Amino acid sequence: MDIQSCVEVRNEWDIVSARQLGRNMAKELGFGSVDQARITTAISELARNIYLYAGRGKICIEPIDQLGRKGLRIVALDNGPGIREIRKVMEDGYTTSGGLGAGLPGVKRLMDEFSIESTVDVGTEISATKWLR
Amino acid sequence: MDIQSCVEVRNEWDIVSARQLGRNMAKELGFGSVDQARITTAISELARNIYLYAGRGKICIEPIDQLGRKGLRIVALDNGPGIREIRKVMEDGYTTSGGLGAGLPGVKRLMDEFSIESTVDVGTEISATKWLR
Amino acid sequence: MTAKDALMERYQDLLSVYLKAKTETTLYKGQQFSRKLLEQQISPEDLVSLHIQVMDQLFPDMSEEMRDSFDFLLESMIGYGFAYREHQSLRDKQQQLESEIEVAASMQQTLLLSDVPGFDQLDIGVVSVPAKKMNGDYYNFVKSGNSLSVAVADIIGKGIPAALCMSMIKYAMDSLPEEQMKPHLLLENLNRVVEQNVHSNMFITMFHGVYEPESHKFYYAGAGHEPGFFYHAKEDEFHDLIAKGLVLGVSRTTTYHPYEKMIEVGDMVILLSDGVTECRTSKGFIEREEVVALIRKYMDLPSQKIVENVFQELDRLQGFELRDDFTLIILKRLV
Amino acid sequence: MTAKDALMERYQDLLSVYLKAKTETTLYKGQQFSRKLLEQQISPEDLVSLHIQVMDQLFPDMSEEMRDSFDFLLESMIGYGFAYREHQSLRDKQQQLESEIEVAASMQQTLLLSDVPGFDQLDIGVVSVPAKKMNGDYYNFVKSGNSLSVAVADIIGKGIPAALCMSMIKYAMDSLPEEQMKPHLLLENLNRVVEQNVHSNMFITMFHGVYEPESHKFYYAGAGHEPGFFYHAKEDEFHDLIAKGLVLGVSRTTTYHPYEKMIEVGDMVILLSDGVTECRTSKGFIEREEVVALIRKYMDLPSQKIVENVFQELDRLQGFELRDDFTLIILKRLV
Ligand SMILES: [Mn+2]
Ligand SMILES: [Mn+2]
Ligand SMILES: [Mn+2]
Ligand SMILES: [Mn+2]
Repeated sequence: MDIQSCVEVRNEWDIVSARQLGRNMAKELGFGSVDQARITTAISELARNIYLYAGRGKICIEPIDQLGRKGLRIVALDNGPGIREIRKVMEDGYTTSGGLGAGLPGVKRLMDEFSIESTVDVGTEISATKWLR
Repeated sequence: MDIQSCVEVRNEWDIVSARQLGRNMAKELGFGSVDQARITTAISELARNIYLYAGRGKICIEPIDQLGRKGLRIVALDNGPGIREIRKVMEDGYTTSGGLGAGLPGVKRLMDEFSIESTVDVGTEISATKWLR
Repeated sequence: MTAKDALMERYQDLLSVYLKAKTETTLYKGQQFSRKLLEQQISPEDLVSLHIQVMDQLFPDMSEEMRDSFDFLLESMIGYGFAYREHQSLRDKQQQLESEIEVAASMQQTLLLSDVPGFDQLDIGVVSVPAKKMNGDYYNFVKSGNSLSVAVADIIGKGIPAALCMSMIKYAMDSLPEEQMKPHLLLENLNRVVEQNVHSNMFITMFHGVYEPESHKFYYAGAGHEPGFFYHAKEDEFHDLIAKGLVLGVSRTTTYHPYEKMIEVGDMVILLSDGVTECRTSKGFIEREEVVALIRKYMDLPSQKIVENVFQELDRLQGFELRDDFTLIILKRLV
Repeated sequence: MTAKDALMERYQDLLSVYLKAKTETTLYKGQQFSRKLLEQQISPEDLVSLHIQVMDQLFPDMSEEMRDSFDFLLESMIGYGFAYREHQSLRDKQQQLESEIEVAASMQQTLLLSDVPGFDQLDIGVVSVPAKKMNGDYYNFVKSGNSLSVAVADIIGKGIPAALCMSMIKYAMDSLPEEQMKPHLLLENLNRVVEQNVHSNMFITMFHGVYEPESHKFYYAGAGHEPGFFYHAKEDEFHDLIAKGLVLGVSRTTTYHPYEKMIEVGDMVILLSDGVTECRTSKGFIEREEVVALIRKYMDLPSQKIVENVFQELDRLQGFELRDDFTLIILKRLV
């Protein structure tokens, strides 16, 4: 399958569009309401990160089917400053304090799979997958 | 004021009686439903401790009024083995894992005031107060 | 039936029973059920979702608005799911850190703290209890010839950095030349080591003394350390045991003043760290006089019993939460 | 209006808007609202209670059963309140522990690790990176007369206990007599210290070498340490630099074998800890050959650049999560 839909993220309202896209696809794929809420929250966080740190970028959502195992993948892309210290960013911070939101470790925990690639001055690509149980 | 009511704790069903006593008094005093639930949970934990570690004892509940400040006090008494290492018991354990329940640090956090006296081979007296806001 | 189905069934049973007759028993069971959820590491938003599913079954005719409001609650609960998962990961991390600290503390205990030596003329008692796992107080006894040397040090600061610093003091003392038996010279030597090796924001206070059994003299010197007490048996009085001097590590050229005192039969030399005198109770700091009063209370017991009893009383006064490392040493002349 | 009233009003607004038109925007606002609750350290059972109160207002005619079911949900949520409060307390504790460890680690960095010495005949490069905050690897350079001595040690174990143990090694080495310049004798001495002072379940592996610029000879000995490499420029070949010997601390009477090697212009002595060769990637442990290949890749750079590049590549291969402390040292003969 290769039906990927993307939303450009430039302002806070685009975050809502990305959520809507994700929720629709999650619903279609048959995710329950808790998982729908988790997926949209993960999208929120990724989109917010783009909006706050890269200025602009995009969120793509795609259904996946690996040998009959179905799921949904979120890909967040930007050409922002990149992350110099991935190790630090992925460290369990105190993400629920200080209004920082869930942060990347939080997103990692909400989803089943998570990967991140970032090059300074080039950009960041984060991909997160949730499998249908 | 000195209207103290007590429940003997010998078996698991007495835990429920102690909770009922506490909930009634909390309701009467005007505690909201969350605080009622917190107070009964604290009572549960204290009564369970008596039942599990001392075998028998009692839970007393009393309304308090200090210079117009109203509240409710739970007193848990037993003549059990006592606590040898109060410091250890009050340390923040990993109380929410392993089914140990909230433990004493949890009770301390649910209530506003908390004190404990224990003598080995003599017994333990725990008192915990919640103020009406 | 999956674990989740089983939970749902159980929750539905409990809720139905509760709705039929709202008893405390059922609420108690509800609470125990939530404990079970926690054991199984079920997130709070899962509990809300469980509730919604059961409500759907119990009230198929629920108004649409009512149904929608649940979705909103669920959405708002997701943030707590974050916090809950973070809690689990923090707990794992914390457990690992604590077991590391446990190991380090026991290393410290066995390696750095010397045994109380047997010494015919003196009855010696020692307690040294860290406020947290690792001790930033240090004490050391060395028998050299007929003399007994005793040191008490306090690293300003607590916890792991203090423990690391304390291990330095230990190895520095071990490698000092034998003039050790002159307390003021020992402090001067040690001061140079500390000044060279320890970070400039770390300071160490120290008291060092040597008892010579032939002359019954106690030679001592101090580097900014909390004064001990001297109990003069003949007068039945306690006095401060003052030894002035700059804390270790401030300046390379610090010199220390030599002090000495005759020790008669029944006299006591009491050394301590400020964790003893700066016990903080709900009524504020305790006074040095209160420590003296406690020592007096147990004075007729063997030294080890005295220090243990004093510790226990002060520990209780502080609600079993020491604010600082606590070290108390008593040397009582027997013959 | 109290903070709680304000929250209730806000939640009521959000919920009412949502019930009128179920938009994603309102759900997003709901999620942001819950973030605000978390910031204000509101417990999850408080959120449920907020929801109930708002429902009471929005649906005054709610059926009694519906109303009761909320009470049951509230009761079941109390356990999560425990977990949530415990989380806050754990977080505070953890933050404190981590700042302690931070301080201790920087003490370790400044006190225990020596600078890379300037040495005319050799181009020296060093990286030593702890897997966690505290380093359980140790390296040391000492210039003595014309010679240069280099030590690499690895404490078996990581984290705080290893760091404490490492500080012992440092002070033990500092206080060793001057025969330091004979590696096998240094190890024998150190072995006795470790055997005496270190807990029997702690072991230390060590490599020690001395370079004599007059003879261009490298004398070395090893105590169970991961073999380094020797690069022979003339043949353009890498060989293992093997020095057999028992790890420190096992038996008081261990002796060590003296080794020596001629170093020619362009030759390299490469010392490391097993954190370099036991890098674990998603494909399993890397091979020693891969480390050699990496060194070869950067061989024409200055030594410091070589070790840094090798570290960066291996760090990336492991997803930036070192499993073990990583120490890599290169000595290249220039003239
Ligand atoms: Mn201290
Ligand atoms: Mn102190
Ligand atoms: Mn190691
Ligand atoms: Mn290693």
